[in-house]
Parts: sequence; C-alpha cells; structure tokens
Amino acid sequence: MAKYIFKRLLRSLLTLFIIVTIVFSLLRLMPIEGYFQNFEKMSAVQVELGLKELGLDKPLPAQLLDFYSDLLHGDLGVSNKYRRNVPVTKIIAEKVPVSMAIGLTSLGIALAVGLPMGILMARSTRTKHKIGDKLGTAFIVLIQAVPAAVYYLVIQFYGTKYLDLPMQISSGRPVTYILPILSLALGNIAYYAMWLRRYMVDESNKDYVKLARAKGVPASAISRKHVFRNAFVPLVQFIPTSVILTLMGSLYVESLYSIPGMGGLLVNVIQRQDNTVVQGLVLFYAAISILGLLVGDILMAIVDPRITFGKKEGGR
Amino acid sequence: GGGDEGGSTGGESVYRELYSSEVETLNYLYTSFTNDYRMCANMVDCLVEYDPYGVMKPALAESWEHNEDYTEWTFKIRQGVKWVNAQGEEVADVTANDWVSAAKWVNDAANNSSNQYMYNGIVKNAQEYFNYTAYLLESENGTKTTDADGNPIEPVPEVSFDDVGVKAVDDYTLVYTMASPCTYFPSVLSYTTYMPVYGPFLEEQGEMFGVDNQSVLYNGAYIMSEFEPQNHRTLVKNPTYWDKDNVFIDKLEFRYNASATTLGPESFLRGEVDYAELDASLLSAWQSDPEKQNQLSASRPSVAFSYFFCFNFEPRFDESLDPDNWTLAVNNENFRQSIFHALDRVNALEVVEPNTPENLLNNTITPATFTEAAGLDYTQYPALKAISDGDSFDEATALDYKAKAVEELTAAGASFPIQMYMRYNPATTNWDKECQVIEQQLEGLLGTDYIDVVVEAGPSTNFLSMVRRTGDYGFMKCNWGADYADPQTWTDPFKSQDNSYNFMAQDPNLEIGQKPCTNKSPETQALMEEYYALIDAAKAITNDDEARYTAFAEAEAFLIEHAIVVPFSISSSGYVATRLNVFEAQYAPYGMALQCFKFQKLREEPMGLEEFNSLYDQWLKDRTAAIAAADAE
Amino acid sequence: METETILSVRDLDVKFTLRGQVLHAIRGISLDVHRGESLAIVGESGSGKSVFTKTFMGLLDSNGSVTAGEIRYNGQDLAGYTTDQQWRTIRGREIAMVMQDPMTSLNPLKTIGDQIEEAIVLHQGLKGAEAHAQVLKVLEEVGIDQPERRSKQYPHEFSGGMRQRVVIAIAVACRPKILICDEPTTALDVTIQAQILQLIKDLQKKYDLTTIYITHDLGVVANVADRIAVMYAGDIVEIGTCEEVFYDPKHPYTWALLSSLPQLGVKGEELYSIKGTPPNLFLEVKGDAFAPRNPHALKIDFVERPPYFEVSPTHKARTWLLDPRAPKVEPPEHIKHLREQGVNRHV
Amino acid sequence: MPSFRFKDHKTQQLSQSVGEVLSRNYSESEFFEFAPYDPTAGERGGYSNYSYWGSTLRSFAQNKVAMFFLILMVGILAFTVVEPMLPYAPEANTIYKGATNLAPCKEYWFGTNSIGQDLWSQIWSGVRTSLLIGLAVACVEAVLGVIMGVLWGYVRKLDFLFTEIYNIFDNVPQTLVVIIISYILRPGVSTMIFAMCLTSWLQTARLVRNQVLIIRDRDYNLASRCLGTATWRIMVKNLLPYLVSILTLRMALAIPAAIGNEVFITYIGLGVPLEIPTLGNLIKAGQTVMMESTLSYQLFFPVIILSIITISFYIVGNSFADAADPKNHVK
Amino acid sequence: MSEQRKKLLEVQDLQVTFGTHLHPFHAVKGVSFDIYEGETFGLVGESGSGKTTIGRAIIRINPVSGGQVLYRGERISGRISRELDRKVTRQIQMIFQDPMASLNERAKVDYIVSEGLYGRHIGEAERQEKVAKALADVGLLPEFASRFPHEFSGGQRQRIGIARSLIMDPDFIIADEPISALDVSIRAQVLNLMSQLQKERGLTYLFIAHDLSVVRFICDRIAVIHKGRLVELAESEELFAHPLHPYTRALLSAIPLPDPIAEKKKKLLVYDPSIHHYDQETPLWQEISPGHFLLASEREAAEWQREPSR
Ligand SMILES: Nc1ncnc2c1ncn2[C@@H]1O[C@H](COP(=O)(O)OP(=O)(O)OP(=O)(O)O)[C@@H](O)[C@H]1O
Ligand SMILES: Nc1ncnc2c1ncn2[C@@H]1O[C@H](COP(=O)(O)OP(=O)(O)OP(=O)(O)O)[C@@H](O)[C@H]1O
Ligand SMILES: [Mg+2]
Ligand SMILES: [Mg+2]
Repeated sequence: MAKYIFKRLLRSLLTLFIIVTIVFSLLRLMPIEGYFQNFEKMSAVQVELGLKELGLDKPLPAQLLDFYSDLLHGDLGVSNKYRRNVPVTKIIAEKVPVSMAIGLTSLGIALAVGLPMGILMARSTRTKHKIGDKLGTAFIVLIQAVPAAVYYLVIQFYGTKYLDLPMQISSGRPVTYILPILSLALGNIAYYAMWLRRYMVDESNKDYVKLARAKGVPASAISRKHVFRNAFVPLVQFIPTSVILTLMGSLYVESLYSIPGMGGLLVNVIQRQDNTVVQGLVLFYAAISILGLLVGDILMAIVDPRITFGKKEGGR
Repeated sequence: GGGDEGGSTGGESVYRELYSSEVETLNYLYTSFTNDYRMCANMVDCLVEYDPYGVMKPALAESWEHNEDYTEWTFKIRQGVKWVNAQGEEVADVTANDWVSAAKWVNDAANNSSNQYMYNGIVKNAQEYFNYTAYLLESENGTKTTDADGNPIEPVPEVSFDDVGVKAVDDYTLVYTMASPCTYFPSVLSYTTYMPVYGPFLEEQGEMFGVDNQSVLYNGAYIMSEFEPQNHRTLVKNPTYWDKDNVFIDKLEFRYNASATTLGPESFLRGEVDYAELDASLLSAWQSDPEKQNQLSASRPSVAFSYFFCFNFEPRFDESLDPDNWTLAVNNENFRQSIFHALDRVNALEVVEPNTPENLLNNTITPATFTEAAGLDYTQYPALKAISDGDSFDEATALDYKAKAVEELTAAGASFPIQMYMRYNPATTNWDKECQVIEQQLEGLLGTDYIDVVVEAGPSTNFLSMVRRTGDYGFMKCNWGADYADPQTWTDPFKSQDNSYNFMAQDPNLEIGQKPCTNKSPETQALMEEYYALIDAAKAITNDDEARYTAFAEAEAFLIEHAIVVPFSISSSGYVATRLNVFEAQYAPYGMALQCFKFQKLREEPMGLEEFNSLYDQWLKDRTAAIAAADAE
Repeated sequence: METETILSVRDLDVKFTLRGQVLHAIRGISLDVHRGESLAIVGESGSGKSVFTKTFMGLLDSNGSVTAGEIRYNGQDLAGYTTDQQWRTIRGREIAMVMQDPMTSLNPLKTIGDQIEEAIVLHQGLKGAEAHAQVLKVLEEVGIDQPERRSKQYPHEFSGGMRQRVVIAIAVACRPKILICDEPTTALDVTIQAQILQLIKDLQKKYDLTTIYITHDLGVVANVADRIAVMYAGDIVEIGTCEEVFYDPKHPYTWALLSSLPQLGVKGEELYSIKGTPPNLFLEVKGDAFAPRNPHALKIDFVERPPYFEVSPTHKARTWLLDPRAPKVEPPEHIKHLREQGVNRHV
Repeated sequence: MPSFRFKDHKTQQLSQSVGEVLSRNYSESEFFEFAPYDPTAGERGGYSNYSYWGSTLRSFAQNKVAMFFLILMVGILAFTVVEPMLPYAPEANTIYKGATNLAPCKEYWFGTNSIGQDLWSQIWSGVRTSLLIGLAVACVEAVLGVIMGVLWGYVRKLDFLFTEIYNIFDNVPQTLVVIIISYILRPGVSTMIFAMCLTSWLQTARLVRNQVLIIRDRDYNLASRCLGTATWRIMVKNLLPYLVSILTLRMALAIPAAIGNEVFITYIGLGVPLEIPTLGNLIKAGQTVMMESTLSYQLFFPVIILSIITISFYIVGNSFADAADPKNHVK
Repeated sequence: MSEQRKKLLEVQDLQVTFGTHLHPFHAVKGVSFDIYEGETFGLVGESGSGKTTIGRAIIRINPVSGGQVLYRGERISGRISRELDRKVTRQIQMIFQDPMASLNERAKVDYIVSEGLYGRHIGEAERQEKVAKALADVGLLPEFASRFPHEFSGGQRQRIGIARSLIMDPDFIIADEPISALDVSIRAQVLNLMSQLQKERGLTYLFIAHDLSVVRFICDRIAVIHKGRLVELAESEELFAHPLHPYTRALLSAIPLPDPIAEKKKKLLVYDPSIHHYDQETPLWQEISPGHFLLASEREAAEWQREPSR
C-alpha cells in the first residue's frame, strides 16, 4: 500500500509539473500593461525595468527554469500586485483557515442534515405515498437546478430583509455566520442526500438485504446496519474532496458576506495579473485536489475490505 | 466588531465604511492606486496641505520661498514632528533628510516607483539619475553591453544622487532645484512621491517596506493600528500629531466587503456604516421614500478628472466595421462637427446623475474651477469663455453639418451609414448603459441612414491596452487626471508623441502594428500641426501665468472648435449616504487632499440632499472669495 | 402415510403491478407442506417458484401482493399479515431461507461471524461470548474449517461454495421450522452442488427441519426430495412423491422436463425438447397454459383450465389427458422405463 | 382481471392464432381431440410488446411531473422564439425616456430598469441568449464528450494519456482560461460559448469513459470482435446506444449548468456585454438594487424565469434519462 | 482413433497470464491438446479453472503469454498477418455463455445476426437473404429479424447467437458453456441444434462446460481441466468408463441422476489436491493408453490405474 501511494504521488508530481507549466505559459499571454499600476504614465525604460524585475524579460523557457529552481528551494515568490512584496505562501496561509473554518462547519452541518435526510428519503420510497421522498426530491431539484449564485442571493435577501440577520460576518458574533454557512451547506445537503438516497435504494434491492430481511432483522436495523454502511462507501470517496473544496472557499458566499477567505482570491489575482500568486494558487489547488482523490481512495480501501491497493482486481 | 451602535460611543468618534478593494501596498513612495492613497494620505503628511476651499497651507513645511526665476524652492521644515510606529511609539524626528531619502528611493530605477514621473522634468537631474540607475540595472552595473534579446545597451553618462536637485541644507531646511522654471511646484508636493520617509527605517525594511501596517512609520493624522487584508483595517488618531486639534474623528474603521456597492446602502440604513455610495439606479427609490429621503446626499463633483470623447484617426478595428470608411469620415470636419453638436451630453449624464446632470457637464478639457490666474478662472480666459458658457448640443447645427458632411463624404466615396464603433469597459459601472443611451440618442437625431453606432464591450481588465492603445475603437469616452495646478497637465493626452488617445499626432512614417499611419488627410494634418505650434508657444511662457494661461486656452479652444475632441464631463461618485460633511475637508483637485479625514467631523444625522445642495452652493461662493483672498495675500 | 401439515396454502393468487400493467404471477395454487418432509418445487425460470415461497415470509417486492387465498401456518393466516412486526415472528424464527446466489447474498462489508451472530442474537437469545461460541459451532457444522479465523473474514475472501455454506449456516442459526432453499446450487459447480445438497440433507435430519427446495433441474432433486411439485406459469401442474413423479409422470410438461435432461439422452439422437417459450403472464391465460407448446394438446386445453386429476392419494396432475374421455397418450419412450434404465446407465 | 390491451400488429397476430382455435365452437366430443400442433405458435408465445424508444416514451409519458415541466419547457422555448415576432414587441434595448425604475404595470409587465428599458422584453431576449448559450454548450459538450470519452474508454492505449490530460485540464482554472480568451477574442456570446466549451466536455468525456469501461468487455462486444467488426462500428453500434440514457441526462443538465455558469462568469465581470441581455446580465443588474424593496422585482423576475427554465430542463432531463434506462421499462 | 484424422487445431503448451508484472496470475499453465476436424471436443472443469480463458485465447481475445495455437497448421496466436487474421475471424466463431449479455440489446436481431457480414461488402438483398436463412437454420421465424433481443426467451436468444456465428460459415466453433445459463427445459433445444448443425455442416466444436453429463452427451473427446492445468483427456466413453484422475472421478460422482433410487445410493467422491506431492515428484502429461492422457507423476499413474474406477 505504501508503495502504491508512493507511486501515485510520484505520478501526481508529473501531473502537477505539467499543470503548472501550462498555467505558467498561459499567464505569459497576458498583455504587459496589467503588470503595472500606472502603465499609462510609465516610460519605456520603466516598463522594461519592471518586466526585468518580474523576470518577464527572459525567454519563456528561462523563466520556467528560474521558477522551478525557486520552487525547489521552497520559494513560491512574492506577490506583485495583489499585496506587493508579500510572499505568496503568507497570502495563502492567512486565508486558508478562514475558508476552512466556515467550510468545515457547513460541511459538518451538511453531513449531519444530508445523511439523515437521504436515509429518510430512501425509507420513504418504501411507503405508500412516498411523501418524504417527494419532498426531499423537490428540495434536491431546487438546489441542484437553480444556479448557486441565484439562490445565494435569495437567501441573502430574505435572510437580511425578513429575518433581520446581519449582512456581513464579524468575528465573535455567531449569528453573523448563519446565512453564509446555510448558503454553503445547502448544496452539500442536497448532494449527500441525493446520492445517499440513490445508493440506499440501489443497495436495498440487493440480495444481502433480502437475506437480512429473511433472517428477521427489523427494517430499521437493516437500513442502519446493512444498507447505510454499504451505501455510504461510495460517498466516503467524496468526503475528502468536499473537505478540500472548503479550502478553496466559495467566491460567491465569501464576497456576499465579506468573508476574508480563499474564495475569489484566484479570480482576483488572475484579474490583477499577479502571476506568482496565480501560479502558487494553482499549484496549491492542484496539489490538494490530487491529494484529495488519493485520500478518498485510501478511505475507500479502509471502509471497504474488498478494495486492495496495488493489485489490479484479479478476475472475480 | 463594528456593532450596531451609532457613530460615537463614549465620546469617541468612530467612522465606519465598507470597501471592496484591498490596498496593494502601503508603500506610498511606490503606489499610484487611489485605494492606497486613501490610507497613506492619512498616515503621512506632506509639506503642504489645503484648506476646504483649495487654498494651500503650510503643513510639515512651516513656510517656503522661491528664487526669482522659480528654479529653486526652499522649505522650512516644522520642528518637533515625530515618526511613530503602528503601536504609536516614537521612533525618530521628522527632518529635511526624510524628503531627500524619499527622492532617492523614488528616483532609483531599482525601486520602479509608479509615480516616479512626478519628478520627471520638474526636479533637476531626477530623471537623469533615474536613467543612469536604470542603465546600471540593465547592464548589470556596466558589465553587459547587450540585453537579453541581443540589442546593444546605450551607455548613459554617470549621474550621482548628489547632483539631483533635492538637498537638506540642515535638519530643518529643504531645498529643491528645478529642472526648468516651475511656478506650480508646490502643487506637486502633495503627491505621495513627495512624502517624507525615515531613511534608516526604509533601509531596514528593504523590500518589505509598506507591506503591512507594521512596516511603515507614521507622522500623519492617523496610525493604522489594525490591518487584516480582505477583512478590516483600523486607523486611530495619532496622539503625537502636530495638528491634532484639527483631527476630530478618533477612529476610522474600514471593513472589507466585496459586494460593498450592493450592500453599502442597506448597511447605512441599518446604521452599520457611516458612508455608502449609491448606484444611480437606486436614486428614484430613495428619493420617493420619506425614510430614506433625508439620508440621501451627493458627492461633490470632482474636477480632478475630465472626460471627453476622442475621435480615432488611426482606426485599427475589424474589417467588418469598415475602418477605411471611418477614416474618410473622421477626417471630415463636418462629420466630426455633426457628431459634436448632435451628442446630447446631458441626456447621457442622466445615467449616472438623473437629478442634476448639468452639474457634471464640462465644456472644456480643463474643468472649470481647476486653476486660475490673475483672479480669473482658466476656462473663462477669452479663447474659452464662449465655449465654457455654451452647450455644444444643438440639433439644428448638427443637422446642418450632417447635410454638409453627407455631400462631401458622398463625393469622397464613403458609404452610409457610417459605422461609428464605440467601446466601453464592462467593469466600469454604468458605462455600458451610457453607451446605449448615446447610441439611441445619436441614431435618433442623425438618422440610422447616416450613422450606425456600434457599441461593443472591451475586456474588463487591461481595457486600455487592449482597446485604446491599440486603436480598436472609432469614437470613445476617454479621461485624464490632473497632476499639478497648471493647464499644461491637461494637454498631455494630446501630446505629439506616443499619443494613444486619438492618434492625432502620429508621424505619418511611424508604424503602429502593421499599418503605417497614413490615415490623416492633409487638412487634418494641417490642423494638428497648427495645434502643436500653439502648445509649444504656450509652454515656452514660464514666468507669466496670465500670458501662459491665455496661450493654453487658445490651444485648447482650437482643439474643441475643430471637433477633434468632444468635452464631456467631470467625474462624480454620484450619490452617497454619509455622516460626513465633505465641505469641511481639505480640497484640491490634485494630490492627496481629497483623501484626508483631517478637519472632518462625524455628524449625528446623515446629510440630506437639500442641505448638501445649499452647502455646495455656499461652498462654490466661499471658494471664490477664499481664493481671491489668498491671491490678495 | 401419517403426515401432519405444517403449512397449508389455499388458492393463492399473487399479482404484480408494473407501470400500470398487471402480472398474474401465481394463479390459484393450493399446497400442503408436511412436517419434516422435504418438498421440491421444480419449474422453469419465471414459473413463479420464488414468488410463491416468498409469500410465506412476506418478502414479496413492494409492487406485488397476495390478492386471494390463504397461507395457514400455526393456525395463523400469513396472507393477512401486513406489518413488519407480524412478519418478524415468522421470518427466520419459523421459516428461513437460503438464496440462490451465494456471491451476493452476504453483506460485503460485514465479517462472516457478524452476519451469523446477528441471526443467533435475534433468534436464539444469546449474547456476547456465548453467541460467538455458537457462531463457531454453526460454522463448523456447515463444514468450514478453522471457524475462528474464518469468522473474522469478509465474504469476498470466501469461495462460492463456502459462501453458500455460510448462507446456510445463517439460515440454520435461526433455528427455523421450515427451511426454504431457493435454487441453492444453481450458481455452483456440480461437485460443490452435490456437497451442498448433502449438507442440507444432514442439517435437515439433525434439526428436524421441513425443507422446501426450489430448482429448475429435476435431476438435482432426485436425491433430496420426498415430494415434488412441478410448476408452470404460476401454477402447480403436477405433484407427487419423488418416485411417482420420476417413475410415473403424468403431465406432458413433466415429461418434457425429464426428457430434456442430457443424462437421459442417447448420443447421436435428438434430445427430447420443449418447443417455444413460456406464456406471457401479463396476458390472461386461458385454458392450460402449457397448451401452445404441448404437442399432445387437446382442443379443450385451449378453452378450459384442467382440474387436478388424482392419480394416487399423493399424486395429482392438472392435465386433460387424465380425463377418461381423453385419448391415451404414452409418455416418451426413454423416460418410461427410467427405473431400469437409470440404474444400468449410470455405472 | 384487467385485460391486456393489444397495442400493435405483432400482438394482434398472436391473439389471432389463439383466437382462431377459441372461436370455433367445439362439440363436447371434439374437445378431447388433439389440437393442431404448431411449433411456431409456441415460439411466438414469449413475445413481449417491446420497442426501446416506444417504451422510453411511454414510461416518460407516465411521469406526470415530468410531463408538466416538459410542456412548460416547450412553452418557454416556443415563446422565446415567437416573442420578437409578436406585434408591438419592441427591441429589447429600447430606452423609454422618463420611464425609469417603473414597477410592473400594464404597459411594462415586468417593469423597467434604471435607464428605462422594458424588463419584459429584456428578459425574453435574455432567455433567448442564455438558452442559445446553454444549448450550444450542451451540444458541443455532448459531441466532443462522446467522441473523446468513447476513445478514452475503448482504446486501451489511450487511457493513460487521456487520464493525464484530464487531470491536467481539470486543474487549470476555468477563470484563467476565460480571461485569456477574452483577450484573444471579443467578449460576446460566441466567445462565452467557446470559453465554456473548452473545458466543459471533459466531465462528459469522463462520464462516458467510465460507462464505456463498464460495457467494453461485455460479452456482446467480445462477440463483435470475434465477428471481425471494425472498431468504429463497435463504437457506433455497440457503445453509443448504451450511452443514450446518461447522455440525455448530461445534456439536459448541461443546459442549466451552462446558464448557471454564465451567471457566474458575469458575476466575476467577464460575461457577455450588457448590451446583449442575458439572464446573467439581468441578474447582475438586479443584484445591485435587490436590497431596495421597491426595486427588488428587477432581481426577482429574471431569477424566477431562470429558475423555471433550469428546473424544467433538470427535471425533464432526469426523467427522460430514467425513462431511457431499460431497467425501468415494462418488458 | 485413426491417426489419419486431420488436426484442425493444435494447442501447444498454452499459457495465459493476467495481472501486472508484479502480481501475475497464471490462469492457464501449459495446456496442450489437439482438436480433429469434425469432432466435438469437450473441456470440463470447475468454475475459474481457465476454460473460458483457453477458448478466448484461441479466438484471440486474450493474449497468449506462452506456447502457441495452430489452426490448420498455421500459427494464429501472437502477431499474425492481416490476411490470416481475416481468414481466422471468418472460420473460428464463438458462442457465449450468457445469451442475454452476448447480444447487443439496442440492436435488432437483423443487425446482430448479420453483423459479421458488414466487413464483406455484401448487397442489402443478399444480406437479408442470408439473415433469413440463418434464422431458419436455427429454427427461428424470419419475422424475428425486426425485433430486439429483449423479446426473446433464453433459448431463442442463444439460437440467435448461434445464427450469428453460422452466418460467417465457420469451420470451428468455440461454445463456451452455451447452455449453463439456460433453463433445463430449453437446454435440449440448443444441444439438439448444435448436433444437428454439426451433422449438416461438418462443424468442429470446442465445447466448454462444467457439467460432465452434458459433455458426455455431445462430445467425442473430453479434457478435464483443473486450476489451469489439464488433468485428463480421453474419448468420452473411455473417460466415463475408466476415469483415472481423482478429480475426474470426483466430477463423475457428482453428476446428478434423475432417478431417485440410483441417486440415493450414489456415493460422492471429494477431490483433495493434498494427496499430490508435486513438490517431490513432478507430474507429467502422459498418454496412458492410446488417446487417453493423464497428468500424473509416475507413481500416481501406476497407483490410479490399479484402482478400480468408482
Ligand atoms: N417485483 C416484480 N415485479 C413484477 N414482476 C415480477 C416481480 N417479481 C417476479 N415477477 C414475475 O413473476 C414471475 C415469477 O417470478 P419468480 O421469480 O417466482 O420465478 P422463478 O420461478 O423463481 O424463476 P427463476 O428460476 O428465474 O428464479 C415472473 O414472470 C417474474 O417476471
Ligand atoms: N481479464 C482477466 N483478468 C484477470 N483475471 C482473469 C481475467 N479473465 C479471467 N481471469 C481469471 O482467470 C481464471 C480462469 O478464468 P476463466 O474465466 O477462464 O475460468 P472458467 O473456467 O471459464 O470459469 P467459469 O466456469 O466460471 O466460466 C479465473 O480465476 C479468473 O479469475
Ligand atoms: Mg427464482
Ligand atoms: Mg467461463
């Protein structure tokens, strides 16, 4: 297993390398005006010097070489326009905890609400009118079909207008976190409820459930002890990714409630053409998303005894 | 946190505001961003400051004098002013050396200051020193003779910083030597690059100077006590400030909110902030609501920026829009005049200022009240007086010109309708709407058989380099901001070289992109040459402001009369809700004055529109008086 | 033969609704199951064997229901049971089931031990160490070596045959009175099939179980069954003791089933085979369901459903051929003298 | 007992052969004669009335909610096409002087915005553009996604390469791509479509690939290989038809997703220029005034219309995919 | 058997390996046998013993990792010329175990049956004619051509699968458990059809099954495979009369007898591989008597031959 993980990490390194190289090259397609605050009033000499300072005067391969040699020394460089001369690592490090705290809380809530909801919906499919299932499905459809940007706005509108909740967070006042956390949680609630329901319904048609019923196991115990666990296995894989998504923050929610997190940072620095920060961020995001997939697979292997690493599934 | 409490708690006066864009740096010697200015101007004082009417007053300089031909300016520095750090601890005294340190840093090419140009052509040898340091950098201290592309590096004669025209004669005497006679030099001094910096601290911080509130020193009205990027920043009153009696607000709290424009007004209504800008679309709703009515106020029109429409004489846009046809049209003065007179500017301005659009109207490039000489506002000088007092919009005239243009252009082989390609930056609020209004108004008046206004967005970032500088437009709203108190500053957009506003002055042999610049008709070429002759003459007058202004006014009038540009407006941040009285604040249409909170008091009640208007009228009157009084001194 | 009826089914009808259409899966079956016997239900796929036995445990899919008839067990009518609570008094405790596919009938995420223990805890009232000891005992009983180690393993670590043993262990651990084995060996190899059948037989003896086997292969049950019921299209067409059905089959469908066994085939000759396909149960069946495929069909077969004709007190068949008015039809040659033939043929 | 309705000629054939025998009136003695035995009648017996598309449509039609939304969706689609042709339908951008910020009234059904444009026309024009974007993206996504996905899943040699490419492209931020494209091309509808298509097909391709991996080694594909069927034919005949269900789902979801994406891109300021109304633009414009209760209709009308559209597509797509899955067919 | 009979297929020391280099799994370990023209060769063994793998290796779905396969004397394993490939594709056909899974559910019977013809540039009329004939050959009605596989019962589907192979006009058919997924009542249909076709067309079959009783009915010679190795090969009557290998004996003893009395007397034999001591004595694939091959060490061969069968 260790060997497998090591090999996978090694391969990811190659992927990372290519991703960063592509992003690096794409960034150099941007017009040079964007690198300067006051291009309008700068002389040609100043522009040239500025480019030199940013290392943009050299040919692309040389720039890349510089970048990677710095990277090897753990140096992601400093920001140019987002927060001038502040190291990229510092910029990211300041924001990650903020996004993560809010993201994890909302994810926790989403799991705490979404999973029971999925279970109830799955159970409801066996009742006559399936009312619970229909209601749940309506909710899921609403959340999944309506663009997040839109329902976030609606939540903010009603939350602040009619529930009189604050429009922006302020640390130390928990009520201010209600709306953003609710906004963030809804998507995940729908997501987890939907998949859990689907997997539970699939699982409950399997033979082992029939056997359990034939054994005389009460229905509630079946859905708890047998169906839920099996249905949860495929979801386990998504949880690390969900956690990691919290690291990336949410552009909408963070900007609606002025949360000083990661959301929008990428858009912001891309628009400001702050190459080093963009590169650093892309590297960070790619690395954690690759890591997330890996952790997801490892978790799967832990909860599901059938999955073993390294070996290709041999035959049956 | 910001709490719901009102503006003043326990006698402490706290001002709160939302902002949607974070500072890039607090390094005031480097930055040229208004966001950054807004902080720095309150943290560090300049040699001079202004009163609410725009009269210059001593600040860190107690007094100053100039020599006969305005080539040397000497400043007496105020004693006992302290540099303090973010914790309010005294670090050093402010001395004349601090301005020398600043000049040295700014003009050292290695630091790549965005505002270095403020020294260019003003302070003696500053540019030369910059060029020399740039050469050292490029050639890696003279070791290289070619650059990365293999082009030779031209050696630059050595200039030592000692040769630069800034000297600390003693700790409290500062002397600037001018590159050439300069009457308006003090107006330059409230720019950030002329702010002092404590040399040893600057050196100690190196690259990290100004990255946060801990890495700068303060001598201004406020100290930034808290700084969490994208979250909040707090400025508290500087207890050691030399003029602390004129600082009335104890604390400035700025909270980050990316949707500040949407949420600001609502926050203001809830009493969470003391200032919010209102989008014009909200205006009617606020005005008709009795609750909100008296919380609605406006911002003072600002003459720091001027907006005008440029005709592009070197169109570089897509073939599908027929640039050749446009070239024919734009070189035809009657065509230009028809647009000039057909454009209903008030109608267009209603998009941002539905109530009193006329207040924003600007009939000249140089805004009225920007500067005056000999008691007469520049725009009232003879050549400009008629233009300033009239309005270019005139349907009948426009249609007359149209008739002439149709005749001439048909003869020249142009095809109708002429496609007039207008661009806008989607990131600029309301510009898009304004373009739509103009399109419908122009087409409505002149007829779609004559012109077809094609409105198209440009990229939201790097708009200028992608659109204006590449000439990818036919007719577009452009702007310029003043650098100093002299009409010359407003001629920069129309300069004869590297002109990227309307490409009016390109040398016909010069190439931009692939196409040589051969578009201008002989008539146009002649017009341009005449204009530059007028400008050169004006610039040559350096010791008589009245004569100088007269000459500049003639040049400006020439430009407008031949419809090479269409003056449009001054800038406005539109409507606001505020607990401040802006008329108490420092005023100057250039420099940092407008950013300062000094002198301002927090009101119990928001200012209403009526009060604002009366105060504004009063202010305009008082200002004339104050300036006259100052002139008399 | 003195027999006590443990389970008695009368005129059972089962229907499924599938998107507005009704499928008549069981069409009026009556059957008595005797205590201690082993009854085999034989019939081709889709004939309703599983559905029939599922009604005894209330395990019908949710779109199906018993629409008529009764199922008497212990003086109760199971057909009237509706709640999970009621059924739990039956499931496992009274009637247990071994399913067809050992590969999928175990929960892949729980250890073998846990899954057996669950049954023991539920039905034998044991807990903790006692239950665990019982698990090992049961495992040993079904012939799994190293029960201690095996009980901690997961289903995927077991071969098909062993999984089927585990499934049987679970069923037996419930201590039921009736054990239904729904095609317990179809997924297994012949050698293992024989072993599993033997195992069930042994357990039956040991625990005095009544067993109901379900299979489509007549050959398989010769060894284990006391009585055989042959099902076709949701109906029992022939029922009798093992010997009666093998040596004196009366229904043409039974003939066909027997004759098509390759064991009875003669090399180089055609095997007897049934032409065509079973009826569509969405359609109303008129007369004898087997008629269209029956070369010996009488005209009345298309009109009137045949009643049971009693051949012996234990032997009944639903075919008009047994009607005295019907022409006499001989069963195919090679199954006629099965007794003599069989013994000789198989070394 | 509910009788089965015969639905087409094949079933009728069957009923005839049975009926023939039944219709004759036998006498008592005749009953016990052998019936004519026809082996082919037996062959016909197992026949079920099945055709893939017929069953798909039938199961879809049985879903009442889905039918409701289908009608709604078709209605909206039809209306967006017809709307500009209606008499008095003004050009969406027409500015009515003096009619700024009017609440919904007789003349302006959805009110007007801050410069006096009629929101009703703006919204329908926006729906048109947004749907165009959605449909175009969905089509490109489907076509590219299927081609790439099938190649990726079926041709073993390409698997490693494609997987790597996927990992890479999946991690290049879409914003970056959109911004760079907005430099290269003019902002506009086609640019928007192009930018969205550039990355959106990846997900479809992966989905298709996973599906293909599952069915690639099914016996019927092996059978085709044994028969020497050309690879492209296997892809077209054996793989594609099995992707119908997931593809319709993907396509139907791609449309709301693309509309949502358009809103997002507009939100970060890279959208279609305002002079082309889109739902994204209208929502963005509405957002600036949403906190003002007298003006919040400017946000809510586009939001409601957008929600109706995305929800209908979502539900119709989902239900159709369900219906297209043979597991849910009545045999 | 007369040595004159022509060998159609020779399998020589065939090995098939799955998995990665690190974790190889040898599914078939050195299997050799010949199939003569016109015969039916049976291959029996338990699940997972490698039967399917051998069949697929012959038809070139599974790559061969050792040994070779000769068809009419030509090597057809590994890389072969296009021409040979085309010829072999046409002449060797396969019938699959699961009649549902092996038919493309989304295609009409018409297409399924004539799929093999598409590479051959045949006119539409001719194609339809061939389809009709193939369907008739397997006893299906021509009208079925326009239906989907769903609409058929297992036996009918399997016949469609056979028709699909027949249309190629093959010489050699590999039938991989063609009846084990079918109901007993319809197995006979398929078995009958196969023998009938063999008679009419002189086909050669490789018939794979796990049930000896079926194999006995249809096969001329039978090979028994266990865990990837052939353990015994003989003419079918010979194998039933004199089974030598304990595994063969176990298989035979397990055949269910449709006869209650005989069945109740039957004694089950269980094969226990631990009786072998192959770490000490290597087993050999040897011809014990003419046409009867056995995998055994010297000692075992002698011992087993002494024991009376059953
Ligand atoms: N849930 C259901 N919905 C609709 N029809 C069903 C359902 N379950 C079973 N049937 C139908 O009932 C009939 C009898 O099915 P059953 O499973 O009892 O057959 P079986 O004899 O057990 O066959 P097999 O040998 O394949 O298990 C079949 O036609 C089947 O299609
Ligand atoms: N593609 C494959 N990858 C890895 N292992 C395989 C593959 N195909 C078959 N095997 C393995 O090879 C062995 C032999 O399989 P094969 O399918 O040939 O057995 P079989 O005798 O046909 O069994 P059955 O009777 O179940 O069909 C099995 O253990 C199987 O798990
Ligand atoms: Mg069954
Ligand atoms: Mg196999």
